[in-house]
Amino acid sequence: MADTILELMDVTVDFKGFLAVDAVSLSVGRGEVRTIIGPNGAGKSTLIDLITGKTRLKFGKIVFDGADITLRPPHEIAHAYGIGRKFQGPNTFFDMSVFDNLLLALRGSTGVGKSIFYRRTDDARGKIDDILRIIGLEDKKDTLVSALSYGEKQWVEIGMVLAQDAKLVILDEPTTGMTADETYKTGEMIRAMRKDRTIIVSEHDMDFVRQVAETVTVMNQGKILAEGTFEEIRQNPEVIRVYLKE
Amino acid sequence: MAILPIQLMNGLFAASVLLLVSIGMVVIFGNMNVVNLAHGEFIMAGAYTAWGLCELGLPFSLSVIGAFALTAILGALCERLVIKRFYARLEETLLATYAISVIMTQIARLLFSSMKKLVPLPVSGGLSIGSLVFPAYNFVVIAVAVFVVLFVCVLFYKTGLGKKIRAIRQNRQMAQCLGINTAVTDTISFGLGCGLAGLAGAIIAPLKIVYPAMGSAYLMDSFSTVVVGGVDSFVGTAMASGLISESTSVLGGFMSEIYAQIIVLIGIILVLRFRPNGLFSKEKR
Amino acid sequence: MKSIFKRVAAAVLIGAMLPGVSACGESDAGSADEIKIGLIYAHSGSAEMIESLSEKAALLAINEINDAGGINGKQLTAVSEDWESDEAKATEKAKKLYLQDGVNIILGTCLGTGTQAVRSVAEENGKLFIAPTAGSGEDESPNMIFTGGTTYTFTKELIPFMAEKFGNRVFCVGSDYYYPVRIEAQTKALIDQIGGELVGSAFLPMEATDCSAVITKIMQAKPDFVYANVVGSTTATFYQQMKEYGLDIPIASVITSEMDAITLGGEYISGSYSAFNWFASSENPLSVSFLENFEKAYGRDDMLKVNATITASYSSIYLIAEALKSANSQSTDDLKAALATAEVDTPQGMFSVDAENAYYAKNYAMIIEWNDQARPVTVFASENQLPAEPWPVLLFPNGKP
Amino acid sequence: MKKLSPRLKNIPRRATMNALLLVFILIYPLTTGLYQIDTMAKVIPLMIFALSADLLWGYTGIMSLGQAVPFGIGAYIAAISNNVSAGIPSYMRTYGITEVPAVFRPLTNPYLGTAFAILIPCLLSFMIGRLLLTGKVRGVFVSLITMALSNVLMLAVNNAQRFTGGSNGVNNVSRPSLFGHILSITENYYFVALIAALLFAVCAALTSTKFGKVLGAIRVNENRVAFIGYNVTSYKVFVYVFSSALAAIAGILYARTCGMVSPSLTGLRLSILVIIWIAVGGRGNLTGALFGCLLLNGMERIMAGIIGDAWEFVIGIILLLIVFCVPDGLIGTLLTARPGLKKKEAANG
Repeated sequence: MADTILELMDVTVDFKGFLAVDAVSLSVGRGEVRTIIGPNGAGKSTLIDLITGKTRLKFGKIVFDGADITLRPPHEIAHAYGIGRKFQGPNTFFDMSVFDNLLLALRGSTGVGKSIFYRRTDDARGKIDDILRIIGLEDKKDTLVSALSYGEKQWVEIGMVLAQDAKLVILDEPTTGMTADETYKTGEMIRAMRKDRTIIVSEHDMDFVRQVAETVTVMNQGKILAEGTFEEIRQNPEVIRVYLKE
Repeated sequence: MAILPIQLMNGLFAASVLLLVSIGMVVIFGNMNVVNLAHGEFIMAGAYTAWGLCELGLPFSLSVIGAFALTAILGALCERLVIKRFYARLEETLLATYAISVIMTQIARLLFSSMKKLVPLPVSGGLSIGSLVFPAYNFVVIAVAVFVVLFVCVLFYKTGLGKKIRAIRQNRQMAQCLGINTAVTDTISFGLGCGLAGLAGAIIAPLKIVYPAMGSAYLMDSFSTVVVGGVDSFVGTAMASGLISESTSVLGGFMSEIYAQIIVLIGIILVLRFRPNGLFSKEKR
Repeated sequence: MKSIFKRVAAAVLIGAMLPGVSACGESDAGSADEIKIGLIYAHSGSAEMIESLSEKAALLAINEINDAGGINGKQLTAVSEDWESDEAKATEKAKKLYLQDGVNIILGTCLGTGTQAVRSVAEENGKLFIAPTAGSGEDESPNMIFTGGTTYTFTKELIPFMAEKFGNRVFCVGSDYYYPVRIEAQTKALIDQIGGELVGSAFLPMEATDCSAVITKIMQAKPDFVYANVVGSTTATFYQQMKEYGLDIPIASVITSEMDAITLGGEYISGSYSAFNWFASSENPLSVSFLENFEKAYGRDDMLKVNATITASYSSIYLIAEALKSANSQSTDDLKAALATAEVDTPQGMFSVDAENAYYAKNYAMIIEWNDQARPVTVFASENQLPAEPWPVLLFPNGKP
Repeated sequence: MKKLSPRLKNIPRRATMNALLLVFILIYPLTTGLYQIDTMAKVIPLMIFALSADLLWGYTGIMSLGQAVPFGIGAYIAAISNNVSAGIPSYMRTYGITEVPAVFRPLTNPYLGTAFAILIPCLLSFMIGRLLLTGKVRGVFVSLITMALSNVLMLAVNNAQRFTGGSNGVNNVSRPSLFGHILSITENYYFVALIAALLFAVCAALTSTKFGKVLGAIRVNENRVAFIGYNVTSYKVFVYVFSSALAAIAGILYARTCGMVSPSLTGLRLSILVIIWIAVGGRGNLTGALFGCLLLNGMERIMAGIIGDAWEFVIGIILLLIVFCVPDGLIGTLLTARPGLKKKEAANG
């Protein structure tokens, strides 16, 4: 784990005096699955917004794969640097088919000119078929996303992140609203996709965390409270205090 | 003769007119998030109502109150029949309210056979301040504008109804859960907004000719004012109408009216672009 | 179920609207015993008020002519079209009249914008167009005649009259459209000629709702009189605010007419002056009987609004009828020749086309003062017909540019 | 069959509609007189204009209330170019202008004039787009700013009488000429129809590419598009400029067919009308925009003949009916089966 892919140095987000993220430093190694947990309002989502360029930080620096991505616009972070993100709750293009959703997310051809003259290659088709297989929606590829179940929509989103061919995938509460069965299936998907990617997951569901996690980071009130394996974290008295208090 | 004091005074008067025609939109656009393209037509309806009531022999002050009440009822009716189905759907609201504006204009044309009628000035003659003379009615308009802002502020910030309206704006579902009858509150606040537009129409009726298409001239003005003022703030809108009118008036004193208008419009565009929350709003998310 | 219902509804609505697209195209050149005259007047929009009455006046004249036996045994038939105060519609309607209805001569449009639109269609199709308004040079065309003469004719009478009566410092106000801008240029030249001074001028946006800034400028400039050519709803605002701001400066205009005066009321307009080719105070017996007939046909409210432009529509029909009678043909060339020599007695006096500037009718000039009933009182009326001056020598010393 | 998406299944139906429309336009002149042909030749540019607004609003979700700005500027430049290439227009002569003003000199060449009539609106839109469509200004504010812009333009055009003819507008604009021959009414009709058909084909091709899908994605979920790596602003600006080019071409053809331009062509009314045409026809499928424009323009003329100036009242009622009963528009409803229907079909099958 000596090879670091993402490094946050002393980043701070200031919402008019409220420090949603307060001087957080974090480093994630290449190929790691990192889980971020913490009570509501701990700053998990804000931290993810920061990395993907949605929220602008006040102080600090973010380095991704050797490049400084501090304050870059979202589309550049996604496209040029290869950070994919799944939002909390389904966030797809609901009046398009599953296939089109994945096609749009496919890496490359994001410029205006390229998209006009884009021709679908067999390669691309094969790639989408692979992803459909991973997310288990092969026989629904031409269905409009709006006609899918809640869990299926979440999977489409995971599929979109996969299609982006991102080096780093960030999943913001991917199992919200899923049945236990669906949650388990999602966990398996994440394990399947980790082989050549780094993954950051923010999550509430402890069973799920146990299923996927290698390293767990616990956040509270904008700060990092603890970091370690799932077992270490489970026995950390500080963490227990914060969660019990809730 | 010093020109600046006159211009400032004229600007204050113009600001009061602008404030009156815009304040209904603060309620409807700012608090209910409905883009009401029929706003001008409610102004027109108010002007015609005031004229009708004056013709019936009512004193002007009662006619104004009557115009407020009748247009408020008309607005509430529109909300019940049309608007309430389109909340949070910008495009449908635009189309529906445009349809309402066309229908209202045409009904007015049928009823009043398009003849321009004039409401007599309730007070005429000039009042002098120092060596300067201003029409007495200008002061009435200014006073009414101040009164209306105070009235609406008290209504919104000191009464239960106002609290309900603001609660719905902030979180509709939560408001419902707390037992607020959102449907009734919506109807009341839309009616209130339309009634305020009608009141403005009644107040400006003596200043100009009343005719079915008169409202369209006020639509753009009131949108600009409300947006510059910060959409949902009464005080902000008051300040914005002051700023817009004073700058048009003062600029207009030194150059062509047309150029003054163009410059102010471009200023408004820049404000919309760089301060979409308005010049005077404090709370920003 | 619901979406099936929606699709049926959509299909029904389309079905209901389709007939609209395939507009029926019957084109008839007219039967042998009728002569068609095209009328283009606005029934809605900014020109509605004046043009709906103008149309009534034109129809009144057509009825009178038909009742008196028509033209060489043929009846006049009016084909009316509404241009909705929209220039693009005006060209479309003019094309309809010329191309589809087989009309050779159109009367109508009192607004400059409409006049221009119809004129270019008349030129393109080689047909005739009569505008019942005054022109100002640049818009003349061999296919059209302004029966209201030229604006300069009236400005030329009004400015010296006012200057002599009140003094020669003038302030010029106008709505920001074609006419007032031309008039301002003419006024400036005229004032220079009589040794006066144009102390200021200002233009108001169309449909402006507040004139206080202009009035401030007038207060500053302290003119002897204001030459105001404001149109639409701004007219009322301007006259009223002048009084309310306590400015006791007389206002002169070649645009403010009976119609504005009645709308405004005597309280605000009394003591102001207007000039044009005709006012309701004319003592011409034909004028008196015209107003009586108009009142009989359309009621007193409408009669009180009759102004020079409306009367010109009435007179123009008589001019056209006279030309049709003497030409006894409907071809453009014959009619044009006949129009050039036709002379007819109308409420506005003897009506004829100016021989030198054949695009304009020769006109009389009248100056009136408004009384407290908002009615005109004649203070000056020219004895003879005055020539049209589309290119006043004062402004265009080398003649037509 | 089961696997076909509702969208795909409807492509033949849309093609049928387009073909019907094309046949109608081709045979229309054979069935009627010159006036009707000329009127229809005026409506066809408005259909192009509707296409331009549909790309912007229907596909991308940008509701501009200033779409008449590029239309009007295109029309004005084309009209002035046509006038100055034949000499000094009379409205300039009254100002003592004896030679073509320097700014208009390039316009004396008709080809350059046409080029400028397309390029200048595009350039303006590019600047407005860069300023406006950055994500900082959203939804209704874009509508309000564009509305204010069209107000500014209308005031300015009206005021610059010396160059634009003021309220009288620019008149005596001739129909387009090809190879030195000024087209007759019927020739012009087919010329305009040909250009409209070509532009429709371009739009249809454009929207069927990945680019078209990105536009749809931006309409539905602008944020998400950015996070999968698209520069939303440059897409929006591109569509805005492209639709301005279409609007400008529509304006040019309109001015040349109509024979005149006036300040009202730049105003708010036309911008609102085009939105209504699309709403009636259905957004986001091009065909709906064409039908909506044709239906409403046809109806307006027929009803004006039957009930006179009260036709606007009827338009208001129809608009309300549409918003209530068929919010997807007439054509849109005929074309798209909603997901609900799809499920039912699946259950049956």
